[in-house]
Order: sequence, then C-alpha cells, then structure tokens
Amino acid sequence: MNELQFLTWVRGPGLDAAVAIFLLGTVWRLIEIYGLGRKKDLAAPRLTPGASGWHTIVRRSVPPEGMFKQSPVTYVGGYVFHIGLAAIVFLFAPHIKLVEGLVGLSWPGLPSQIVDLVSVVTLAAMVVVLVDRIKRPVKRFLSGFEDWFTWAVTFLPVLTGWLAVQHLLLPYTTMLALHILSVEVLLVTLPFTKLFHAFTVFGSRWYNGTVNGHKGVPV
Amino acid sequence: MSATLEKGVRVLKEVIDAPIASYFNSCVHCGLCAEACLFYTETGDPKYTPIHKLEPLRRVYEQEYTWLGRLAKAVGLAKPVTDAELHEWQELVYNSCTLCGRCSVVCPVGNDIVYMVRKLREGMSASGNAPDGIKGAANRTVTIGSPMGVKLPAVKAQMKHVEEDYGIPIPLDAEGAEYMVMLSSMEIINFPEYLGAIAKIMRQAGKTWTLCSTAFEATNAGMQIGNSDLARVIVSRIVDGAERLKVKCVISPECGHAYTALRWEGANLIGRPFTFQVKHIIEVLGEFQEQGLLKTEGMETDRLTFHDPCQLARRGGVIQQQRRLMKQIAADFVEMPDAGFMNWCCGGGGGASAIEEGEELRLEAFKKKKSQLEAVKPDRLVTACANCRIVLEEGLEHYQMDIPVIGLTETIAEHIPDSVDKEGA
Amino acid sequence: MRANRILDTLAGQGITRRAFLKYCATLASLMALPPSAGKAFADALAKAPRPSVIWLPFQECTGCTEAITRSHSPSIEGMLFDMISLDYQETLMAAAGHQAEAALHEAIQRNMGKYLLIVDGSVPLGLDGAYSCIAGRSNLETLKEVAAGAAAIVAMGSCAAYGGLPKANPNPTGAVAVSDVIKDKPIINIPGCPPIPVVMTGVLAHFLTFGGLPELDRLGRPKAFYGETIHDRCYRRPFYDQGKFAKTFDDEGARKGWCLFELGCKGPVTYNACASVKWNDGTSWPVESGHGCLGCSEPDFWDAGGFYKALSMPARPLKLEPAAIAAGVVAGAAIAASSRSRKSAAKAAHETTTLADLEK
Amino acid sequence: MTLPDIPVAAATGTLTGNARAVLGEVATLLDGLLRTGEGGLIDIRGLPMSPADRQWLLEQLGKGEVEILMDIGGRSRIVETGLPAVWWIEHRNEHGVLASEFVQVAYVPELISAHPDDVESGLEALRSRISELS
Repeated sequence: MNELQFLTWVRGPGLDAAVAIFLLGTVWRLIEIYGLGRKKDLAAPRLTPGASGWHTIVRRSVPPEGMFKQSPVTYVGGYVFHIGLAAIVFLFAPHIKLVEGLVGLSWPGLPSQIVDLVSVVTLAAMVVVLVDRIKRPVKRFLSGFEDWFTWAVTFLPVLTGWLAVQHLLLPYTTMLALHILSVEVLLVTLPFTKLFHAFTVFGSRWYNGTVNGHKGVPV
Repeated sequence: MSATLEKGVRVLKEVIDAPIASYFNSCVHCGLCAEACLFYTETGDPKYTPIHKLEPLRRVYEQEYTWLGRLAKAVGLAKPVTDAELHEWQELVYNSCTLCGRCSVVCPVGNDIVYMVRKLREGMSASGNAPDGIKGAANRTVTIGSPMGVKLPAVKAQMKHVEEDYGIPIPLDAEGAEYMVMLSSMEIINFPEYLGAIAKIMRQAGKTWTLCSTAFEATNAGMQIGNSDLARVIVSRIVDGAERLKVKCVISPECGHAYTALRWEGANLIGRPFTFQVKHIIEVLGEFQEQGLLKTEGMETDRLTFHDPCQLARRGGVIQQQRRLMKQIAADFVEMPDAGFMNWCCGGGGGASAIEEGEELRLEAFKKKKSQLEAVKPDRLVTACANCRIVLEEGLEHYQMDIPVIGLTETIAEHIPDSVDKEGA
Repeated sequence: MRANRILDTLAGQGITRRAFLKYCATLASLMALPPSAGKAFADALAKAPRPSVIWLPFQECTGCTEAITRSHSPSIEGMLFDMISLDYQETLMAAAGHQAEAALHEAIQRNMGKYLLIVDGSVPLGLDGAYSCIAGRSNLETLKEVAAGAAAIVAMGSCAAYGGLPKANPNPTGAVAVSDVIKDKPIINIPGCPPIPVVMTGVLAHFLTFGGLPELDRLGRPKAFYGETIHDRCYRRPFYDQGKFAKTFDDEGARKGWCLFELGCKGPVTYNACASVKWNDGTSWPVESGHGCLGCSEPDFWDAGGFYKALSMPARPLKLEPAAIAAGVVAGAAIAASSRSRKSAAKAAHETTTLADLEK
Repeated sequence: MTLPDIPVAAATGTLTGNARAVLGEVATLLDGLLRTGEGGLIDIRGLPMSPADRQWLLEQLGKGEVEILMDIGGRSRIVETGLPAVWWIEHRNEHGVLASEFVQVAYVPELISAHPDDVESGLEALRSRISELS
C-alpha cells in the first residue's frame, strides 16, 4: 500500500468504520448509562434563582471560589487544551469541510496561522497536564493505564495534524493519513473510555445541578 | 461470597442509578476533589481523594450495569468486590468522609460525589461494614428513641426546668399548633438553653408551637450509617407525630444532618410527599426577622464569627439567613475565609464524630478549621449545629485554643426582652 | 546517426556555446540545483557522447509522447532530441513493420548494456498479456527482452510508473507498472499524466553529466522535480493560509484566485513541479487556469476519492452509519433493559435491614 | 483572446519577506567578491516569491548603466542594477516566455566573456581569412 492508497483508505473505509463504531458506541453507551433511570425526588422543592441543572452545566465551567489557587495547573492547562482542541477541531477550514462533507453544515473558520499557533499552545498545555499527572501525588495515585492511554489518543491527532501542516518528519501525504488514522483511533476509543466524558459531562452537571437545585442550592 | 457481602452488593445494585452511571463515566481523574476535601488537604494522603473512596461502588456499577464490564466479569478479567476490601474501605467511606459535599461542588465534570458516598454507605451498612460507633448510635435511636439513649421522661424533666427558668409554658402534644419543634439529644443533654430560647422566640413572635411526645428526637443515625430501612423507621416516627398533631411545619433543630434527613430524605424514605413543611430553626428565625417578629435589644460586642454547618448551608441552601441574624445581634461579626457556601466542615459530620477510631484523623483534619479561625481570631464562635458544636469544642480544646462555641438560636434569644406584656403572647 | 559529442551536434544545428550555457543554467534552475550546477552541466555535456535511446510504447494513449514532442524545439525540452540518439520510437520513426523491428534489434545489439530504455504505458498481464501486442508479441515479452540489455530504464508517465489509468479499479487488463515486471535494472519513474517534458530532459542531463541516476524518492521519482508538493510551491498558497477558499468554480473567491482546496485540489498530497515549471512553455498550469490539481503524478490518483472532493472530505460516502446507529440503539436498549431487570430483581430480593443486619 | 483577458487571476499577493532575504544574500556575495574575487548566483525562480516580492526586489536594486541583450535561442537580457557588480539576468525562450531568472554578483557575468575554445577557433578563422586576402 502506498501513501496515497493509505490516505484514501483512511478517508474512505477507515473513516466509515471509525464513524460507525463511534456512533454505535455513543448511542449504546448513552442508553446504557441514562437508561438506568432515577427516582423522582419527593421532597418539597425549594426554588432559588440560579439553582438548576442548566445553570450548573454552564456554571461548572468556572472554578468555584478558592479552588483556582489550589491547582492552577489543572485549571489553566485544562482550559487551554480543551478550548484549543475545540478551536482546532471546529475552526480549522479543512475540518469544517469534513463536517460539510458529512452532514452539509458549514461555518467560517480561522486563518491557518492562528490554528497553527493554537495547535502549538494546545500541545504544550497537554504536555504540561501530563507532567502534572506524573508529578502530583493525587493524580498519579488515581491514574491507571486508561489515563495514560487516553492522553496519548488525544495528543496524537493534534501532533500529527500539526506535523502534517508543517511538513515535518514524514511526507505530507503519509502524515495526513496518520493524522486521520489517529483521529479514527480517537473516535473508536471515545465511547468506551473516560473520554466519554465529552458527552456525559453534560448529564453529570445536569444531574448534580438538578439534585442540588431541588434543595435551592446553586452548585 | 459471604451472605452479608452478597446482601451488600445486592443493595448497591438497587441504589445505582443513572446519575451514578453518568458520574463514573465522567470522571477524568483530575484530582480536584482531593483539593476540596479536608481529609486530603490536612493529611496529604492521596487515598483520601473523594472519588477514590467510591472504588467498590464503581466496580459494582461496571460489572453489573455495563456490557463491557459484564464481559470482563464473565471472562474473569474484572476484579470482584470482596468483604476484606469493603472492610478496608470503611475508613474511607465513614471515618474520612463527613458528607460535607465540598467535592460535589468543585468537580469540574459535575460529579455529585457525596451523593455516591451516601449510596455506597447503603451497601457498606447492609454488608456489616459500618463502623461500630455509628452502629451503636443507630441501635440506640431505633430501640430507645435517640442516639444518646434519651427517653421521654428526660425530655419532660428538661421541659419542667425550662418552664421554671423562663416562666414560659412548654406545650406538649398540642394538636393544631403551627410549629412542631424537634430536638436533638445533644440539646436535651448538653444544651438545654435551646428549648428555652425557642420558648422565648415563639412567645415574642406570637406563634403556636408544640413538642411531640412520640417524636422529639430529630437526629437520624440510620441516615448517617447510610441505611434507608433504618432511616425510614426513625423518620416515620416524626411523620406520624406531625400528622397526628396536624401541625403545619416541623422545625428541625440546630443539627445539620437531622435537617437533611427530615427535609430532603424524609419524603423519599417514606415514599410519599409530606403533608407538612420542614424548616430548619435558622430558616424560621430568618422568616421571623423578615416579618418583623424578631425584635432584639443590645448587641454582642466581642468579635464573633459563624461556622456554617455543611448540611445547613452547602447541602441545605440556608446561607444568607444566619448572616442577617448575626448582624442583628453582633456588632463585630467577621467572616472566616471560605465562609458560607464553601465553608470547611468541622470534621465530624455525617456520623464521623461517633467513630472512636477516627478521632486522630478527625483532629488532624481540624487543622483546616484551626487555620480558618486563626485568620480572623474571633473571641467566640457561633454555629447552628449541635454536632458541629461538640466537634469544634473537642478540636479547640485539643489545639488549646480558647474560643467558646455557642449556638445561634440561644444567642439571639438572649437578646429578646423578657417582658411578656409588650409582646402580648 | 553516429554517436558523437553533444556540443558538436548542437553546433551543427547552429546552437552556440552561450545558448547552451543559458540552456544549462535554466535546466539547473528547474531541477532546483544550485545555480553553479548549470556550469557543471555545460562542461560535462559538452564532452559527453550522445547515448542511444530505445523508446517502447505499451498500453498507453500517446499523451506522454505528445506532451514532449508538442513542446518541441525551439524550447529547451526540444534539445532532448538533439542530445540523444533516438534509435527506436514507433510514433516518431519513419520506419514501419518489419523494418522497424529490425531497427529495434539492431539498436539492441549495437548498444548492448549501454542504451537507455524509455517506456510509456503500462504492461497488461491479463490473458497472458494479450491485451496489448506489437508485432505479435505481448508487451510483457518485449519489455523483458529489451530491458535485459538496458543500462537503465525510464518509466515515462503514470502508466509506466504505477500502472496508470489502465490499472484503475477494476483493472480489467491486469495492468502493472514497469517496476512490477523488471526487478534487476535501475528504474526512474517520471510520473504524471502526462509528465512534465523538462523532467525528462533533466533526468537525461543528469544521466549524461554525472553518469548515473539522480537522487530518487521512495516512489523512484527524481527528487529534484518531485521533492515538494504542488501546494508548497503554489502561488495561491497564501490564500490557503489565510483561510480564503473558492467554494464554487464561478464564485467571487474563484474570480479572486483564492485557494482551490475546497474544490478538491490535490496539491497538498501531490509531488510534482507544475507550480514552478508550468506547462506550454511556461504559459500556465492547472491551478493558474482555475482548476485544482488532480494529483496525476501520484499512484492510483483516479481512485483517490474524487477529483472535486476536498482532501479532508470522506473519500466515499459513509455507508455503515445508519446500521451503526440502529445497532447502537439495539445494544443500548438491550443492556438498559437487562440492567433494569437486574435492578428490579435486586429490589425484589430486598430484605429489610434490621439492627441485627448491621453486624456481619 | 489571450491569457490576460481571462478575468481569473490571483491577486499579486503581498510581501512575504523573501525578497528581503535576497538583499541580505546579495550583500554577503558582494562582500565575498571584494575579499576573494568570487561572486555568486542567486536563482530567483527557485525562491517562493510573489510578484509583489519580485517587483519590490527590482525597485530596491535599482537600475545601473549597462544593459546587454543577447539573441541566443530566445532573448536574454543582462542588466546592471544600481549596485555595481550586481546583475539581473533574464532568460526567455523563443516565445518570449521567461525561462529562468538570476541575480549574479560578478565584475562581469561569465556568460558574456568568450570561451578560449571559441576564441581559438575564431583566431583560426581570422588567420585563414588573412591568408586568403594576401
């Protein structure tokens, strides 16, 4: 298989299979998780402005009072790499083109130099959070294979994408194919690892906000 | 698998629901919950990371309620939960967790960790892995009626003393009263001034109220140990009493978990909504204050600060009332760092104070409170939870800090004028 | 045509030393060699003898031959024919039939082991090679025979280099590249559909000057011409970097000459020199004329997901997704139902905890 | 209709900074020429420059006193820039299309000077002409 055939495979059958597994896994896991259901809360609710699941979905993106200084690396690193990932995934023109090719939706992107800069910053932030995971006793204590694995699976698409655009290390065609392949690995992995928090984070925040909002506590 | 373990796991299977499934799938091991937990911040031991305390629950969830987990279990790749493990986890689930809920409000993915600890305790208690201290308290509450073994005659004796001291009659079993006042046995034994304070406050506000002979004890060791069956037995007495006396509102005493047990868990335990309201005494005082029914004279002049009981503030949503009340009677009221919603636990909530073997750890964790107090150097410390009060006193004594701890309700009552005529009760 | 010094041959056609120097400087520039290499070319070529070249056409369209001959003298590519002794080329030679066959065999005999073999067209292997025969012999037989005496082989065009259009899915003739048949000779691939004529000249100049093959990439292509992508050298690259793309072939972006990436340009994955050398005597090239690169110098470019699909788009429509979602719903519903029944069973089996149960 | 008539053309683009780098290279080569007598050649088309870059470079170098035109397989033009010993060389093919373009740093571009071999054959031709005349 030559580079172009490899690229054509990852853009064709490989992408099809990866997206299929991703969708299958996501639908299955969402039903598996939320199908468990929960009991209705019979206690009389206390209504307080700002205390609801929806509020918590938004509010929990901001560090609670006093927490930022407890672990600034976790917060700053986390913000930078999540926002960076979102910007790269959704605002890089070729990625928008991919979404358009898949579902027909399109929107304006960012100039590639900016995406380039964001990629470098994102990679740096991911390295920082990895080092923090190694060095900070709590994180190291909590970490298992899955934590290291999912870090790598998230890091590689950004790295290969950046290398491909910069024409570094390998010919562009090969690097682009590796980039798409690494994204496919990410897609296949996502529903079955802690990366699934990309979906469940909304459910979790909503439940937390709703349970506590019932008590009138804006968490 | 032993019979008790089997029972414990079965109970966990009963209580695992969609929120728990969502929470476990959301955790990214960021470790921020540890930074919110005083047992970690004061010891630096990563095993006290809140999410780690739920390890057995997580595995039961995965092995029972996910395809991949069931597959792993079927081929022998999953590590089953064992009795020895649950026993080992006792320290993490009870001794080092006060259900303070700080972890639940900092988790960036929104995991309600304390909700899960509460559920894990169901399985722990059903499998016989609850600490002896709380078991004893639960035993006494169910068999005698209160965790400290207080019976009705003791209450009646207390009532008599108060009636004599304050010259105000204490109603018992007064049908149709607006408020039914609950007590905690700490208040009956250690802080009798609470009952007198209630009498003065109610007289001034012109409200009808009563004690209940079949339900005077508000604390619920069944909830602390994490067993809904026992908690239901205890809460049912209060429901029966309130419904028998046809009261409009049941007032939870200055006790954090009693409030949670009655206000938020009660209806769910008995499986139907209450026919009466439940309010914490601080909420009631807050309403009286707003309605102009709480008139005080004079101010405390020494420096006072307020310790928010977790179950009242962060877990109960009563945060501003106590501050307004403090300002009415204290000229020099100062706030500790993190006070209010993010206040640090005294270290003895959620039943932890009943665990003898947890005392050393509890005192270690108290350093957090110590540093909070050192930041504002108060003359006296006010709170609204009898359990906090005991734990604070123990801690302060251990660290040789001379700061008296007082209850907010009786402190306010001290400022209510004694004249009966003006109030027209 | 006897082999003699190239410069003498050129002089005979009125080409002076200065014209030759100018030609060599331009050639070195096109090959992205240091400017000083122009002089090295000139010095070496002036002394080098003209090599014998045999050109075999197989399963092809003659487009490659057209591309080279149409750019004939007086352009520099035309000098190719002055630098070599082209002893066999079916399309160009006057001889036909048995006479032509005789010329071929004579050339082979006379220059055994020294001649350069140029092949255009793929080699069909289906039906024992019967899909393409010349003089009653299959291309496969001819190739094996002629290659045996060659010093080196130049696979001219994408068909000879990779199998070409004939190899397009489903490849009815069993077409393969020259390199799939011949394993024991040095092979230079000059892919393109057609290839850029000057690449041929450059390779020949290199062969004559330095006596060997130029540096080749992984696909056997001279790095001098195939070292960078179309995208790297494209004058529209700044628009790509700014995120300015033509969305259709007649929109404002297309008129302003914005990047054609979204219209399916394969420039980023295509290694060729079009952007710097251009076509038709440097007149223009596909992207300059408003059409994206097809990627014709890459293997299997016709099966690479469509000419008008952006590289970042799926190469073919996704097919498995509806079934995957349905399977996900079924799997999810099955496990959820199973979980709920397990939970109900646990509830049904609930024994009310008594104080005694708190003990083990 | 000719190519410029087609209303599709890329904007001439903006300055990329590459032309600036050429100026630095020219300075280095000039310095070398003064110290060792050896100049050098810069291949303009080998650099990724926009039309605006090229124009800018031409303006910076300026125009000198010498302009040499050669008709050798298409027109070639060798122009001295405003900087002595810096030459702009354009080679066109017989259609007049630009084939290659260089900046040369030399006292005299070598393409102009005659080759000894050619001088020799010229001398031979002259001698035989003289002998024919006598």
